[in-house]
Amino acid sequence: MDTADGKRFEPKILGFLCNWCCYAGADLAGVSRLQYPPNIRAIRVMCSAGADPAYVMKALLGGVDGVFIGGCHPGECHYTSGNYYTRRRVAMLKKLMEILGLEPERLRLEWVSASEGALFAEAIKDFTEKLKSLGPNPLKVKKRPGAVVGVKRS
Amino acid sequence: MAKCAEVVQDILRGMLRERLVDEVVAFGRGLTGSDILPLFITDEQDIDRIVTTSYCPSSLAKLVARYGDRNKKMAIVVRSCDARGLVEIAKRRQVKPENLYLVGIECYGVVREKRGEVYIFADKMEVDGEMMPLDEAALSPNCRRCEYPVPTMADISCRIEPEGDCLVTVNTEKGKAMLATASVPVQDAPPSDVAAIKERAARWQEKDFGDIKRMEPGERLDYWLSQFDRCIKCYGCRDACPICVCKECCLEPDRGLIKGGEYPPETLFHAVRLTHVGESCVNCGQCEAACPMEIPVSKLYHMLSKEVGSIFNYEPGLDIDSLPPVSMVDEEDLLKTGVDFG
Amino acid sequence: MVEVVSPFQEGIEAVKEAGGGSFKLCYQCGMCNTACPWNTVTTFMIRRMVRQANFGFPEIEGEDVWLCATCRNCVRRCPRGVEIIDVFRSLRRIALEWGILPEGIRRARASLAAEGNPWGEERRKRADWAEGLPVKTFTQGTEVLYFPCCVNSYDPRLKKVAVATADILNKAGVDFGILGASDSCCGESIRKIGDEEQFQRLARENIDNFTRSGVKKILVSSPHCYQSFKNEYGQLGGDFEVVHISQFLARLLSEGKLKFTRPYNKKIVYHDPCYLGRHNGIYHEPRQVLKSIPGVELMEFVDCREESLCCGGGGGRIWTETPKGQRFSDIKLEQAVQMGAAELVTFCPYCILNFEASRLGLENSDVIGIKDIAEIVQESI
Amino acid sequence: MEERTESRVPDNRIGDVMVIGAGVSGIQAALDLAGSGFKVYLVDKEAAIGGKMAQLDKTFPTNDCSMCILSPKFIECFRHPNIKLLTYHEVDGVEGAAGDFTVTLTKKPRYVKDDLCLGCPTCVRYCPVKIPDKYNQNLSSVKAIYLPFPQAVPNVFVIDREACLFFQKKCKSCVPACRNKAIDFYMEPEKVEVKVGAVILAPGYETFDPRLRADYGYGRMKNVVTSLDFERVVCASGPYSGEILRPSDRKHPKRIAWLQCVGSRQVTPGGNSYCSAVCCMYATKQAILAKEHDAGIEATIFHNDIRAYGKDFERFYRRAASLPGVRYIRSYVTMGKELPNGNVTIKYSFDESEVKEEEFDLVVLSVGLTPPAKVEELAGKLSIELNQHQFCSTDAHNPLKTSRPGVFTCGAFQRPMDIPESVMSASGAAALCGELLAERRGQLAREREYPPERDVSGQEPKVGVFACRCGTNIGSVVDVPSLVQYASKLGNVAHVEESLYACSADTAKHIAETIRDKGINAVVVAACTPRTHESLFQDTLREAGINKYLFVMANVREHCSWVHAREKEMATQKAKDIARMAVARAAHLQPLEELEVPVSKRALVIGGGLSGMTCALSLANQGFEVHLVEKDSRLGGMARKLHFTLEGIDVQAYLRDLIQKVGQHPLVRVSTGATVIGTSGYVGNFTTRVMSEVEVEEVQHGVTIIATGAEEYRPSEYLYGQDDRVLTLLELEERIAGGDASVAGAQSLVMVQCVGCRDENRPYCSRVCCGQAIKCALKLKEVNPQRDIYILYRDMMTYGFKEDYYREAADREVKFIRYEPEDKPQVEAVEENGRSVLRVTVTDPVLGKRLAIDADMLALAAAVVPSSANNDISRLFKLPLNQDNFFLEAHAKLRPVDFAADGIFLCGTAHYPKDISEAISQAYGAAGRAATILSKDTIKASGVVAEIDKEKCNGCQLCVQACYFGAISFNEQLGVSEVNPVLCKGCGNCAVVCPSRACQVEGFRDGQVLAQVEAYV
Repeated sequence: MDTADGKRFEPKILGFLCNWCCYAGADLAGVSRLQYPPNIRAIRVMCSAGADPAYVMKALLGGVDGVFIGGCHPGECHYTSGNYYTRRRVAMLKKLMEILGLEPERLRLEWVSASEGALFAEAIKDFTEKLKSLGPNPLKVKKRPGAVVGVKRS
Repeated sequence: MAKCAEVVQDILRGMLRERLVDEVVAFGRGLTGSDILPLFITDEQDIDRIVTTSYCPSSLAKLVARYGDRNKKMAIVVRSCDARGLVEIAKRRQVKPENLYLVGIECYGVVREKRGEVYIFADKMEVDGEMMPLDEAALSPNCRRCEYPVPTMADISCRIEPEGDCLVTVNTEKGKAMLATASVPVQDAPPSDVAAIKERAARWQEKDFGDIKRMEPGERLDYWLSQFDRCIKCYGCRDACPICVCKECCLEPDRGLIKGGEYPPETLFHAVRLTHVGESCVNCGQCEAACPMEIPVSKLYHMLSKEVGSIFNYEPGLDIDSLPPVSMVDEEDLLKTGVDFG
Repeated sequence: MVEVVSPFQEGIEAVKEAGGGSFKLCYQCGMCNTACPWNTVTTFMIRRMVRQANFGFPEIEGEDVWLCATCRNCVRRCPRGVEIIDVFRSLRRIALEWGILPEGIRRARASLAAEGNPWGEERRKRADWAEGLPVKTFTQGTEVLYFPCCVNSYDPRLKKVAVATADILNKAGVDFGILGASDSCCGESIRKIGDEEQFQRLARENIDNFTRSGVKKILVSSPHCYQSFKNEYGQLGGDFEVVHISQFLARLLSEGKLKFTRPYNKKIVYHDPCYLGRHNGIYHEPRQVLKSIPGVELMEFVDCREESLCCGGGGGRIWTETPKGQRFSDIKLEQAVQMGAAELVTFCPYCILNFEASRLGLENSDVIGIKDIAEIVQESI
Repeated sequence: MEERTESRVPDNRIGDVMVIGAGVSGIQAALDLAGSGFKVYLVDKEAAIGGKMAQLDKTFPTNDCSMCILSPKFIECFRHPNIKLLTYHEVDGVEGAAGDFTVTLTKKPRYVKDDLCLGCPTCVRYCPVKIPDKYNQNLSSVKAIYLPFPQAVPNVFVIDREACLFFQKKCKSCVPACRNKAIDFYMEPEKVEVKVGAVILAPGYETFDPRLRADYGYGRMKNVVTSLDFERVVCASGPYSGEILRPSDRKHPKRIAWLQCVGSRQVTPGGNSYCSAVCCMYATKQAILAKEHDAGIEATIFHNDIRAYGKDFERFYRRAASLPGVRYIRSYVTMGKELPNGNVTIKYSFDESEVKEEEFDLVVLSVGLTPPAKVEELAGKLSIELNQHQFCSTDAHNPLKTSRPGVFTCGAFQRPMDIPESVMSASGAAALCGELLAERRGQLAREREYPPERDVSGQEPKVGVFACRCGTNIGSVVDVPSLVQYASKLGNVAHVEESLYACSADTAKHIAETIRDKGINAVVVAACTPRTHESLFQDTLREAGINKYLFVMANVREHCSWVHAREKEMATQKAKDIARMAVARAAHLQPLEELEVPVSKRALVIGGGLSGMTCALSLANQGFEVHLVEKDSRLGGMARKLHFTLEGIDVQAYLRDLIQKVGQHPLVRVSTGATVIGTSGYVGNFTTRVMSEVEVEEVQHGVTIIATGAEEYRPSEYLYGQDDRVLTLLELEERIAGGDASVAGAQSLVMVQCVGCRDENRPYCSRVCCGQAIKCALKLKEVNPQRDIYILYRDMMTYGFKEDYYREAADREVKFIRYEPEDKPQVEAVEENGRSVLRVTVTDPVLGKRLAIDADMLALAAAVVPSSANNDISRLFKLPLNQDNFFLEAHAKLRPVDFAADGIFLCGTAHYPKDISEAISQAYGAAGRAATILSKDTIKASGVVAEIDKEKCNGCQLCVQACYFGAISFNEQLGVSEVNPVLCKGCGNCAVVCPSRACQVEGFRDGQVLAQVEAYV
């Protein structure tokens, strides 16, 4: 999909990568020189559970086209169960997005272990493609009436 | 309807008298006699101010959590949404369930506006003693969607019959003890037939949620943005919400999440509320009732909680032992391998 | 459908008994194939032949078994130390047992058996080259036996080398003699042909002859004679001091017994004979001799010393026909011409035979000369 | 800097251990020893530490930048208070005995005073003399006064006496250029004497000089280079700045050939009979690198067996082989000619049918590894013996022990080996020193001192941004100058600059100075991954006197330049975004405190096989308590099935001895028939529940060692399980050892290699089977030389000195037949002349025929497969497994026995298949690494822990149940939850469930993460 200004639409992806698995997997993708689209900006979190819904929503409502959360495979969480929490939260967030009118596909959770550089590259490639087909985050183009700066609440 | 109130009052009075509880919390008439207010009663004499009308403006759950002394034993007159709210905040350790004695009143809805003394029944309503067909439009939207008229989570539940009789069901051991203090004999009621209410709830849920769901995603987004655009960040929804029990809310301007001093607030304001109550909304409707800008927030939260509940097989407020589903994991999680829950 | 075969124990044993047992070491790296000069002109899969030997079905019926010129380039490079020449020697031995052999070799064998030389020449004429020269017959007490090689003894072109050698030795005052008709071929090449019995017979004859005559020190013109006398006769009881003419000349020069009086103003290129170089490690002395000749401008082939391309004459190839286009000597001579060498010089009669033949094949055979270094030395002293 | 002042302090020349040779293994040994309470002298004859690894561009199979992973170690050595670097020193002799050695050395004159030289290159400009640059393999030049290489440690210049004009014509051009007056032409060699208790020899290796075999054309043909030359060619800091050019005309070669086994696997004069063990992989790496530099390059690797026998090597090889334009051709070659245009022709055996001559633009000789230069002299000075290959002669049972007690060896001086093995052996040698000197531990060592921490509270953020080019790793893709320009305009940024290697010692020093000088209070380094380099830069912050947590790494290499190599513009944009996000985060950082926690001085070793026992015993000998847990009822593991080794060790006798020593050691407690059922805690303080038949016991321990071993694959192919005559190699060995009649009577025996591995299911080589097959074959031949033995293989993995046994087996007429994976041998049971035989048919690629062999017995080289317990252990201890289900170490190259989780170590076949001597080496390695923790009384816990704001907590306790580690408890009195920072692992799960956001993880506070999000949005 192309945007109005004639440039090819390049989705903006924010990543929350768990330090132990997915961040390491992304490192491995680098070490292995596996090429993938340059659309993701990663934030390293100690555990995928650290991808707080508030952060995710902040990004999505701020116009980021997709949020990627990468965690350890079930049973491999460095903290035992953080990824299970993540999975539950992501399920809730997807519902929330759907209700608000944001495509739930804009939020993606993947399990990527430290040895799965190829999987990481593949996941980003795939997610980028998916987001390209979805088009830009509508919130990016929606103009909201300017907020009124009011009196500060005491 | 006096008979009903009398039975309830009688039980409460007995409990207070027998020192089974230190305090009674219920809606009742204010000192002027016309307003219906939440009351914290420690004096037996005040018991007769208690009413069981279907117009009760705020959530007792929230009040108990905020103003009650959690170490005191309290009898609380609750509708099911109040009771469910209390169950949810009990999970969040804001009340001690062992100190709560819940006197449930079967509730088929409250009216949006006060029109004298109103009693709602499954299929009819009584306004100032006059029985008439139920005008669903008069009901609060959340009540129309409510599928829990019977407060089964309370220790006892009282059913008000159109004829004014009050039938009591004992739900717990604690309930038995509570009834033992009553001076009038109370008979055990046959179970209520809630099929009609479930049908009504389904119909209204389908309508309220369906209206939204049927929109194209973009349309839906526009709809909500236009709703949120009216927000004046009065925090009314939050303040009224029984689930919002934080000492210091993270949506306050100095907490870094939401910029201070501007309205409408960024959409994140609503999103964060959603993520916080989405797993536990008991559809009490307090938020929407509190909203001066008539943003249909209750519909939003209820809708999300139904969706979330359907994933995790979780119904807020019914079972005190099951934790909010997004703040816990259980054995079954360990067996699932995919990235999607389910 | 590929052919199915079983390892054939008798075949394996036969090759082992014939002396080719080192095939077992081969790890099939293919180095031999790439090192072999044959593979620059045709296809010669040495590795496969070694492998066939390994499983007891040596390939002896085709021509390939006779191709190997025993130049030793493969052996030199074989990382596993497979004595590939010995493998071929053993294969040929088996072939001979079965009576399979090329015509030229058949003739050489017959001649060796009858006359002690492979060229079909008469034994009694063996010393004819020295007729009229001051060359005495070796007797008890003579210091050095000069053994000119069958080629130098009979071949009209190569006789000059024997003559030149005798001339030099005389000028240097060396006490030497020849045994003449009682000499037999050293047997080096017939051994490479796989005719171990004939080699042993020739060797014994020579050893007996030498011993009888009281020979202690043998001077040879041919690296092939050098090879057999020095490295092979010992096992048969022949213990002599063997000196190649290149070594001998180098020593004479360093001892001052030989002095050059005439400059030899030519660009010359030296060809390392396989049996002098790769087989016996003599690279230095020939060059030392050449460099000491005034006027000589010595050039080197790109592939020199260990890398030297074989003339194609070893391993009995000297007795067989090599089709045009497959002659290494042609390639090498061409290189020499292109380098602008006036003469290609060397120290081996086989090489000279081959290079002379190649020279005649040139469009203009005068562009380059072929010389044994002894001839140059003779001219310059 | 304070290091300089330190070096002026007179050194009393008494230490615990001297490590001779400061390559990667020497450095690792020194760091492990220094980290476990010993004072170390690290000696190198060169002017800088680093050895050969410093010359490498990338390392296989991860293609990690060699300098990037090595130079942090340089700095660590340089900064370590217990390591004294003696560079440019030659050892003259070692007197005395174990525990009390006197080493005499000569300090060679640098002609530059190391206490005055600042490492600035001013002098260079004034020097008129150019000399070939050894570091760049003489492919470029340096001046006669030079720094060995850009990241050199110590960062001190040196003068080449041979070339310097002062010594010929009294030229003094450089002298006035040096402001610090560091140049001194009148320096004389100095005698130095050092007393130590133990010596570790790590002199490394030399590369084979291909001039010794003229047939390779090296030195004669311009475009024939060695592999080490090529390393420099591809390296960004190399002679051509990372462009692949060829020497003759500096043009880009398109057709590059690699010739394997140059100087290796050959008994011919000048060559070495052993396999150099690393060349197949480095050639593969170089081919991949060449393709990365220029996708149009055609890479051809001429070989005979690709020895991809190590961890993840097979995948690496497959990856290379699948690249377009990459060919692996199984043929040794002969050089053809050098053409006038500089191209070289190569003759190779093609397809068994002809010899092809092909033209190449550049030829790389994969030169082998040889013993270090002047090795005999070295051996003489140290009175140690050398083996037949002139490598170090080691104890048959312990590859780390030399012939002289108290002198240990590690690295490639043992035998040709790769980097991880060198590192393992280094830690192992450290463990042996620890055993010898257990009582001296801690007596000479001292703590590192840092300048006091500057209080930055209340200050406006002043962020310093340091952008690394990482040679060409980042710089060739990301426009670093534009990144710098961009970063300088970001809010709160006080300083920006770029460097070629941010991790080099001089840059680190410079960063520290800049932080100090400019009052920077938060630092962003835009470079590589924090997972490898964060701690290095954090240390730099401490050096600079600010809290180490005021640091953010912007990963613009692994996450950017390496993965977006073809989209330079987009990659630059991404790098800017990443930097912006990092700066935003940095501006919100706060200093954090680290808690000091006591260390339980006990190790838990899981697995009582050879590795586990060796490790346990070494730790016990070092004075630490050990609890050894074995799930079987007996100790010994897989080794119980082994009876002899290629080198002739009696395994059972050795095992009996080991079991006895373990059993009798007062500090070792053994639980057999026991499994681990639960574990908790953290480095220094683990609690593990061990269940045995009699009880469930709680073990308190400071470190955990995973030595759970591996298993033998149970074949389903080749009639195994259907016909009694089909065995695995291990079963064969047991039968040989047991004098089994069926084996004794077998006249014909076939072995099939690679059964169950190197296939799609298990794309790895089991490493030990080729040696195992040869070992059995030799044993069988020893008993009956007449019997026929056939080994059906794919690539003979007889790496290192094992190659000699391969040849010996061939010499004993064991027949080797290579098969292709797509045409596997077929086996059927048939009657032949009334005799029942196993008929094995296999295509011989050279013969082009199928061979039918009638065998009395068939032995299968069944794969070594990961232990079935791995999944459980992995889950229990939260340890990652690799794709093949072996445990995944922290870093394939530099931390081969560590896990990413602190305090847990790995050894033996749980890591990857390995033979006995390798397992022993790694077991000592794990012991050496574990000792670095057990030797400490306390360790610091990370500052990244949760904190709960009492004012905001509403006591909902969702965090309490969300914390898996029990780190949060509810304070009834205050009605709030509280974090025990010692137990907290900083995962942040509590913070996310907290509706009030009263709970926050330090370093990941809302403001900090949201700043990053906002910076991107």
